[in-house]
Amino acid sequence: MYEFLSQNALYIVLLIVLIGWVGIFSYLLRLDKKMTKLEKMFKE
Amino acid sequence: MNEIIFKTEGLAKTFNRRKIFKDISFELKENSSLAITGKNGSGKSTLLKILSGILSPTRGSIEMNIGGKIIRHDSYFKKLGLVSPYLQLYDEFTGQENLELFRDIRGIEATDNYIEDLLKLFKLWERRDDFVRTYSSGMKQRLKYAFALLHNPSILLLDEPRSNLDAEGIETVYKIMEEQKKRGILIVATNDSEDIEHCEQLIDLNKQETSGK
Amino acid sequence: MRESLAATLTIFKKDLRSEMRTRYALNALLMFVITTLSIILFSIGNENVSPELLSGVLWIIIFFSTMSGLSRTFVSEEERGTVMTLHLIAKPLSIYFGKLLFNLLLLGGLNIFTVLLYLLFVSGFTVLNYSIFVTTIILGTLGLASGSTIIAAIIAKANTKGTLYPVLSFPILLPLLLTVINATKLSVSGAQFSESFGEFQILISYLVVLTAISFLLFEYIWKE
Amino acid sequence: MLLKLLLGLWLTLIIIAGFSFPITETPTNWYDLPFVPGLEDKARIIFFHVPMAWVTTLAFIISLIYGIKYLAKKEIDHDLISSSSAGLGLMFCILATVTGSLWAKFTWGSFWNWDPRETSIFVLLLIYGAYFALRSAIEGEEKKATLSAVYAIIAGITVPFFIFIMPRIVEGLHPNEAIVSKGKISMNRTMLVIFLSSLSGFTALFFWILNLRVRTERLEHKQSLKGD
Repeated sequence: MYEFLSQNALYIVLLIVLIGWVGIFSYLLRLDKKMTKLEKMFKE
Repeated sequence: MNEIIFKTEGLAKTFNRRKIFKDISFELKENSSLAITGKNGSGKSTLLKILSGILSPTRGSIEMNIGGKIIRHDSYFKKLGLVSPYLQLYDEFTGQENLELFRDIRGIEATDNYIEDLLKLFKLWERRDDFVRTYSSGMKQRLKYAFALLHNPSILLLDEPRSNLDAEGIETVYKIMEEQKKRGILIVATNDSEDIEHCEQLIDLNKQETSGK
Repeated sequence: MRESLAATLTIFKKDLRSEMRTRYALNALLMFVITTLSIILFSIGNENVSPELLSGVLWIIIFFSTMSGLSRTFVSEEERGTVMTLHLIAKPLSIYFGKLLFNLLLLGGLNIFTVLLYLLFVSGFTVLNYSIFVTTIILGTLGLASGSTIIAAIIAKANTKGTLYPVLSFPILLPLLLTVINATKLSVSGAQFSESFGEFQILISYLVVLTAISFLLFEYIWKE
Repeated sequence: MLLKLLLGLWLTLIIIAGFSFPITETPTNWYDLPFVPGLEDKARIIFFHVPMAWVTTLAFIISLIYGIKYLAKKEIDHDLISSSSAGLGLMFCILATVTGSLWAKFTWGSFWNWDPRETSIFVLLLIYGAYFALRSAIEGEEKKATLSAVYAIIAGITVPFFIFIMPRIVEGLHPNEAIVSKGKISMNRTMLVIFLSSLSGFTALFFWILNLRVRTERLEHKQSLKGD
């Protein structure tokens, strides 16, 4: 197990970064949608 | 005689996203006077500061025209005098030194005689060599009048003209107000009915605000 | 133009007279320099410190004494409420240059005092090329006064004046400080005058650029 | 919306490519990245760290431009954009500093070496820090906007001086200059493409987040006007 992890360290880092990025991205996307909704509410 | 015109158009000031006042427009010609009234916090002092060029308005414009020449904003101070509770003179100088200092910085030619006259008019002649920090609040207020009149301003702005003055002082102030109307323009921010009677036009900042909405 | 110049000089004289009377800045500043210098002397003790390192220390003293005293010109007007009075008697331009002149005199005097004490008491600090050293002190004083005066004008309008002053000034004065320290190092290592031309060019252009931009922006600060 | 999804995909691909494309001594395949002696896998940081530093600079410039606009027009909206951009810039500045510092630990042996790049990002960090310290110390929105804009301009004007100053003192301060210049990365085509894509991706990401921030600020501004 340890051997596998240390040999593929790069891919593990890649995985972690990817998960982080997907998280940030979906958060931004949701925020964007919410903002659009709020702006519409405000106009009325 | 040089004609004096002082007018504003749509003056507005917001502070911290809060409107203090808006749409202040008036036009004053020579020999006219204006009273500005309003509750505490309605922006009387702020408006006077804007008119005298100390603060810049959020919106709107001011125009000062003397003898057909438009005065640049950074030269307003040469043409106008202001008395305000917020004004402070230099504590570490004497009354006379203060006036001489202002004369020198302004670069005007008020003679020593004129300064003497002013000090006598405001009953400060005896105390002229004392530091301003030893003055009472009434004396400071009178010194401010001497400061405002030092350069014979075309426009005189008074904020709460009676504050800290005794009956005799108020008498002098009314005399000055009358004289100013003969010489140029007088603008007074006050809630005192007697003060208002000395002015021809009136702006009520509270009504302004309600009528604006 | 001539009028503004006269007003500038009168404001300068007024500040000078006021300082002579109240001694708000001067006494405290002189004591500040003496205190800092003695701390440095204590910590050096009998150690052999290289003159290069000591050139940096000299400017640390100068920087912090600047930071403790030069904001007073604007802050005191703001605190006493005399700002409005100044507004009513002079153009922003005259006020800025009057204050700059006063700060320049104050800092100049202070730096002469500091440098003399430093040369006298810090034994490891020996200047080999005085022409570089003196030019550096002069240009450094000019630049420091220019940079710290405009920041003082900003700081006077803020709520926490004391601590904010060095925080705001440091990034702006950093190019100057790095250059004067470098030039001072050259003067103690016995370089030729021509070797420090680069430093002087930077110092002069810094001074010109900073004074010009302050001159352009001061009105915005002054009128809020 | 589509554009935003595309941006998401774009950066995902860059992350995958940046991490997983093999580094070989003699790049032959289209996906091979060049080998840099002394850096190896650590060279991959260029795809992420440099764009962050770029965005930091970009944010400062935008903040500066809108600060000047505010001074000219006194439009509070310009200050909203200016301060939002500065806020984002500070965030990216911290990210760039931390990633760079970690990388320096593994490449140069210590977290901080006062190399010219490190010094310039440090100065930007100081300016951003001072900018927000100033903003929080001023009451009154207009005053805050004016003074912080003035400060940003003065600070911005002194930054270019470092270009002339750093080469003069770098010898004394920086012992690792040799490694930096030896480690100068000669990019091949693949690397360059990924690098430039990342740069553009990060720039787009910055503008998106900036847009979101400005919109929230505007809403808040409107709300406070209504509440009056």
